[in-house]
Amino acid sequence: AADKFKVALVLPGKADDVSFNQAMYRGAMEYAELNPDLISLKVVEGVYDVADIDPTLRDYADAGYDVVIGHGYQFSEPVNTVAAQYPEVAFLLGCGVGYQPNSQIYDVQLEAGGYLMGVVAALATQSGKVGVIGGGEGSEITRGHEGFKAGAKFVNPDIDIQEVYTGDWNDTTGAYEAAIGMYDSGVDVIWHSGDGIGLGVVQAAEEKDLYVLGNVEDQVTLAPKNVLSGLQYEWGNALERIFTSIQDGTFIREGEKETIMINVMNGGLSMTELNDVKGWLTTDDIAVIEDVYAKLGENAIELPEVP
Amino acid sequence: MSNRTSIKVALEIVGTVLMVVGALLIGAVLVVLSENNPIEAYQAMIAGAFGSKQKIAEVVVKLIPILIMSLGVSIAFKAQLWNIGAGGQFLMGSIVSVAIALYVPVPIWLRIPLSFAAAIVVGAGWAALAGWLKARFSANEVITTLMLNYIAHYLLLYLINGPMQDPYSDLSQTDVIPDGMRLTKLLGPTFRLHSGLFIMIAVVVLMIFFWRTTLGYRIDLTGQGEKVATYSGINVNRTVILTMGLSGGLIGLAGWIEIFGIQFRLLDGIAGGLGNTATIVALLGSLNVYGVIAAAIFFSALLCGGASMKRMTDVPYSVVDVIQGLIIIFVIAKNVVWDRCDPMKLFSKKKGYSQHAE
Amino acid sequence: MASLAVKMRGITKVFNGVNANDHVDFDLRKGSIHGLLGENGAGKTTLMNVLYGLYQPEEGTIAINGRTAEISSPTKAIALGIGMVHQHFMLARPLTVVENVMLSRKSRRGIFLDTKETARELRELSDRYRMGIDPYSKIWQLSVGEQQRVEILSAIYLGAEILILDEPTAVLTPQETEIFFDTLREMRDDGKSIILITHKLEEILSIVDEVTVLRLGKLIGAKAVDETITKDDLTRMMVGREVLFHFPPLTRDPGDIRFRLDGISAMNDKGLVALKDFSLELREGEIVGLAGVDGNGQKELCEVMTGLRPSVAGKMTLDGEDVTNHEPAFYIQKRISHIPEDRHATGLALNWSLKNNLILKSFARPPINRNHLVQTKKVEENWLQAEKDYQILAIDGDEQVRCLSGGNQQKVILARELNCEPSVLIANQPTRGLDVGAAEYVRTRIINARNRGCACFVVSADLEEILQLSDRIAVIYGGRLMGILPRGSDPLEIGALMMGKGLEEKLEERELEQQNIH
Amino acid sequence: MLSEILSIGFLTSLLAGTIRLATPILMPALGQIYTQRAGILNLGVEGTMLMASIIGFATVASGGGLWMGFLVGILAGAIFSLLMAWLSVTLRVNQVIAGIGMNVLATGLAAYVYRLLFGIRALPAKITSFQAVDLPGLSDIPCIGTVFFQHNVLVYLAFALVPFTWFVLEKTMFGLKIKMVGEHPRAADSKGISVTWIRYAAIVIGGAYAGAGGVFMTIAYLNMFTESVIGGFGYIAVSVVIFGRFDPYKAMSGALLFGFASALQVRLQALGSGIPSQLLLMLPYLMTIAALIFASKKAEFPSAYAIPYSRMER
Ligand SMILES: Nc1ncnc2c1ncn2[C@@H]1O[C@H](COP(=O)(O)OP(=O)(O)OP(=O)(O)O)[C@@H](O)[C@H]1O
Ligand SMILES: Nc1ncnc2c1ncn2[C@@H]1O[C@H](COP(=O)(O)OP(=O)(O)OP(=O)(O)O)[C@@H](O)[C@H]1O
Ligand SMILES: [Mg+2]
Ligand SMILES: [Mg+2]
Repeated sequence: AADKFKVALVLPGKADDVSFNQAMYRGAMEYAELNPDLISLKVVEGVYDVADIDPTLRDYADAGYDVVIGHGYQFSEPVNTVAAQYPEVAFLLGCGVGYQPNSQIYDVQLEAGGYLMGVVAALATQSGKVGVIGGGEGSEITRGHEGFKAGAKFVNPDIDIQEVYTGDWNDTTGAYEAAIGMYDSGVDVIWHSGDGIGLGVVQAAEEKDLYVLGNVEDQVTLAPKNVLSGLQYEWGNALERIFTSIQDGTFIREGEKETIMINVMNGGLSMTELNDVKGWLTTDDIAVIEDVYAKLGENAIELPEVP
Repeated sequence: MSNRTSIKVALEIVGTVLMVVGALLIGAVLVVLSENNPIEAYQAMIAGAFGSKQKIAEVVVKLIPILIMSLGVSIAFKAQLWNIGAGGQFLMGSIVSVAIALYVPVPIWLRIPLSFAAAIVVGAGWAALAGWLKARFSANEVITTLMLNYIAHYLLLYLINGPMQDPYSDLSQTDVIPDGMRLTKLLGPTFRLHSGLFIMIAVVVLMIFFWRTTLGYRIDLTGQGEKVATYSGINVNRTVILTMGLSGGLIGLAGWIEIFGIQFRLLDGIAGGLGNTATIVALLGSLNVYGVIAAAIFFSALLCGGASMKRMTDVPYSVVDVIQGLIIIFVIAKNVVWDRCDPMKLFSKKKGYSQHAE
Repeated sequence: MASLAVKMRGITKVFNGVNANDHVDFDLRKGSIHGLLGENGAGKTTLMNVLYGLYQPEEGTIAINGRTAEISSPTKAIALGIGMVHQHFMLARPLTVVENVMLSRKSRRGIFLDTKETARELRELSDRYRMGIDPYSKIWQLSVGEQQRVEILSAIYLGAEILILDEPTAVLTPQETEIFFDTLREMRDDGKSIILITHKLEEILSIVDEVTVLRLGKLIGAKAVDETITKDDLTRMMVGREVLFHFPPLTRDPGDIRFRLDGISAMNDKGLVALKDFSLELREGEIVGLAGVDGNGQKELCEVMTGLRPSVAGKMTLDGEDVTNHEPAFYIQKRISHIPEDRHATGLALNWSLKNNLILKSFARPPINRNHLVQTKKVEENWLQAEKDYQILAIDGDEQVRCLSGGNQQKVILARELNCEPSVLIANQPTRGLDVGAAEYVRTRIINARNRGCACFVVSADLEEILQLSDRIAVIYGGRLMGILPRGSDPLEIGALMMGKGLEEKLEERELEQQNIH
Repeated sequence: MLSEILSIGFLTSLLAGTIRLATPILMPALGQIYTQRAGILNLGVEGTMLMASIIGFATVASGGGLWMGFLVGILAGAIFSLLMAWLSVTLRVNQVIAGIGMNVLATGLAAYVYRLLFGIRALPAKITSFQAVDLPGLSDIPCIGTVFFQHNVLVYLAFALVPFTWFVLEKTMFGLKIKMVGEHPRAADSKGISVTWIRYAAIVIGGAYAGAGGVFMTIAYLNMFTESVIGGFGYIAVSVVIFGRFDPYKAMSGALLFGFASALQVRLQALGSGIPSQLLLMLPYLMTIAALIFASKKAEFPSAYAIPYSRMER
């Protein structure tokens, strides 16, 4: 049909980074498949060079795309400029700041997920030492890590938490080394906040035969004996909401719009099922987890604020 | 003579074109393998570089930092100093530009020249550091500049997550610099082309004269060998540091321009591939100002074209890198093959061995 | 004519358009020493490179010991029993003598090195020809003369029956040359055939059996060398004109002291003492020649005098002003010119154009440079002037010096160093490797400089040259001044001093003085 | 915190990590000793490693077996480096740009091949990598065991190559020829040694070692391929060679130093030393520079370093 939405998804990273990019890629693909006569999707990868973002967005707007998704906070500035010049095109911005009538920010409430992972880790650990490994510091990753610490502390206030940033989203090697280091020092459960690095952590867990908590994707198949659980992103429902608003014309409007979040409440952020091979979690532990999970679902938990 | 040179230039161009075509042909194979139509792909590429006023403006936008940086790099290379630290020097330049633009409590009109000068000085300092290490400890500059790249990168990461982080969000970036400071857009708001262009032109003009200046000669001579340079009354160590400084200064300047013209803030990924590109362009242009200009224009077009080919077709992003790599290799190969089977012979009657030695 | 070791016919080698060799015939009798003469660029090295398989000729045939041979590579040549000692040493300085030699031969231990055996054999051979080479010493530790011997040693070691020597004596002292020639004679008597390229005619006359002369790539002729032949005959064949061998002594007395060295000491690159309180004075309008065996501190001395090397003791004065240990630029300012020993690495920027090499030292100063810009027009004029005054042969001023013959390269340096009306000229081995024509030319120039009142200091390992030029002759040995002799002193006496005669006495004297002082 | 750092557990873990991280630098570095000794500066190592890492990995993933993959990786490295040889020896182009060009090419090619073979998938292709060899007795000696005897076989291979490389360079004709060609190509030529051949050989061997290092990353260190799997090891290796003055043992210490710094850096982060992560991340690079300064002494570069040779020029 002619009235199909032409959608362009611009990814800063690779569509298979097992993380931020991949989650959105999958979400968008699935959504496109579900609504074949609503949207036609074009994906471009590896637009990391900030100077290249502006022309990219512009290109698509010129080429008659109706929706352009800039998936990453580094798109904020370009989206704001370009959106202003193409008022009829809808721009979606992953995280980031600033808003235009025709732009909409979406984000993941990783602090919630992190909190949940913190709780699981703290309950599972036998040594009283847990760890969290991330790629680049900043935005939702930092929030996730804070959430993790809060969750762990909630279970056991004087738990020992180790934290490492590899400084590079894709430094699998560094993450592996970091994880090995943590495990060697007695940590027995690590949550990784995604990206190429996650893979390194999972591998380390497998080698040391200890637990790891995944992110973004259900990673249990990566290491069936060692992936205790993990988070899963579901951008589909965010997109759902956005596109309906686009269809019913409520998308483009003046004034402050609140960020469209995927979180535990709306099921955009879910916990993959527990795979406690070692049986470290007692039934009450599991009860606690369920409880926290539920509470997060009702937004009944006070989550840490990151300035 | 002039007529001979014009023939030579013509031949140069012909050769380059041939080589580029060759590279594109191989690239086409990959395009086909990935089930895409090479014709469309390359159309997209060309359109992406010259398709519209907008596109051409974008090529120039890219050209500004690339040209300035490769001219900077070529200064060091001329003295046989392998400064592969352009990326780092660029970052250092950008960092202080933003720092001053945001934090120094003086009126805006004063912050602009201040940051401008600071960017040059800091870029120069960062490179001169490597120069000093070489002069003082004979620490190989290939290593030091490389290491300094990494260090500058992590310094940036530190600043955008710590002291300089944007107070209004939790994002890893600084606040944007005030509107009043930004370089004016030359073709109106819908074009990014900014007045940095004039700085670039100024730099080019300077560089055209540079190799005729005392300093230019001194640097060139230092590159001819430590012994002959010293013999000619040059203080080699001092010149090494100075040369690196100049080189880094220009690169730092490029950093300033990018901040005030395009980026407006610090965040990861502002350097992009500029460092490597500058090195490549400088050498493709065989360190000669006009050569570098040509190479820089060519490369900016290539980058823009590649980017839009990535966007507008389903050709995998990787193919663009492959094509770039091929082009680089083919073109350097040309320079030699060309000289070897010297097509000039077709035109010049028997003459001595002057063009023999490279 | 049965026993020809080498028979080359109609050899033609073209280098982009230039006939380096133009239908050259060349015969080498078995068991003879054959001289090959010619100006710089005449084609001697090229011809020999062809014989050694380094270059492939466009035309011509080669027969070795009567059998025609296709010499496509040095390996082939070596197999045919041809050995070559190149004009510029072919030795890797960081490696040892054996390592350098071993390479040319299959190892007896297959892929592994057979260092021990080779070293032993080398030592034997070296003893046999009284060369005194330690196979295990690193090349950079050896004097030029020793390196020369290493080259010859390895050639013989590789079983060379035909030995090509390209300007072997250019770097040897008379004494060394004598020893070297004895060795050659012994080899000849062992039935080896030797080709000797040299620019020194005395040598041709003293040792060579036959001589072949090339000019501009063409064969001029070949003849047997006997009493009847004189230097002048050879010169005429070579250059096609007479050449001066005696230069006018200075007519007016030298002026007052220009440059004074006072107890100068200095280290060499390896940090060992190379100059031991060396004192000397140069007067304006005189030529002081410094005789001495290569590597006795001449290089260091010249470098100290031009700021390229610090002195650790003593003091230098120029027109009374203290000029000890300044930067090179300072001495250039003071118009102290320097013709360095190492033409290629120090004296010239090989990849630079002729024009620019002429202004190496002056591009920062007017008239070449006006308000920090080098004036291309001035540079061009400067070049044209030099080309005219010094008859530099080149296509144009933009040609790279790399492409010039050593002779022309030397002229470029000369032009540059003499143009600034120097007050002092320090010339280290100014004619090494140059043909008689070029050498004469350089020497005349130095004489002229002197006559214009310049204080000239000529360092040469070539005693002949010293005797021709010097108004006073200083002799150096082991970094010490052995004595100063007047013009026309007895060569033998000088030679003796060069070998260090009387050093002991001097040391004793010194001690006595010391005691007297206290 | 200091107490933790001094704890045996920390130190053993740290040293084990050091050795692990040194390996992918050491392998290519050893190879580059041949190459650079022959007078060729090959910055293309990074790309060579990347190509080998993907091709070797693909081999294993398609059921070729680990050793097969290792060999194929080595082969890939050797073949890719032929490009460098052709450019720098036959065409005599500037070696710096040739190297960088190769890296650009490899970056694209590797990613392209990976996509072509594995497509875009939810979870990355994964293989079972070389496992730590368990040396009965040795491996379970308390600390020593953990530090030295719980690595996979390729790690040992890499360190075994150190004396081997030394031996080849110092004790064989080939090694001597390489040195000669790097020092004085014209002399080598006139002694009947083919400069071209030796330089090709030296570059290809360097490529093979680099290949080994590259494939090590994907089938021994990690068990998957990512585009940034080499992450600068190639460049570091080149530095390490210069830093180690072209000597295998010094190069090894260089690699170990870098490995140590990297391993220390992550562990310090984990222990929550108040220092910001990004500053700790600088450590390896700062240490390298520091080491250069202390090891200050003119590195005796081969005289013909990075200079093309032609018999026809002087
Ligand atoms: N490598 C080369 N490339 C181009 N031309 C060359 C080369 N070598 C020699 N020629 C040409 O051959 C001619 C003879 O050179 P050759 O080296 O044989 O002179 P020569 O007799 O050895 O001089 P000299 O006495 O200075 O050694 C030169 O004038 C030059 O034109
Ligand atoms: N790269 C080159 N290209 C063209 N001609 C060359 C080249 N190198 C040397 N020649 C020619 O070879 C001839 C001899 O050169 P050569 O260096 O042997 O002179 P030379 O006097 O022997 O030098 P030296 O004094 O250093 O021994 C010269 O005429 C020069 O023109
Ligand atoms: Mg010669
Ligand atoms: Mg000569």
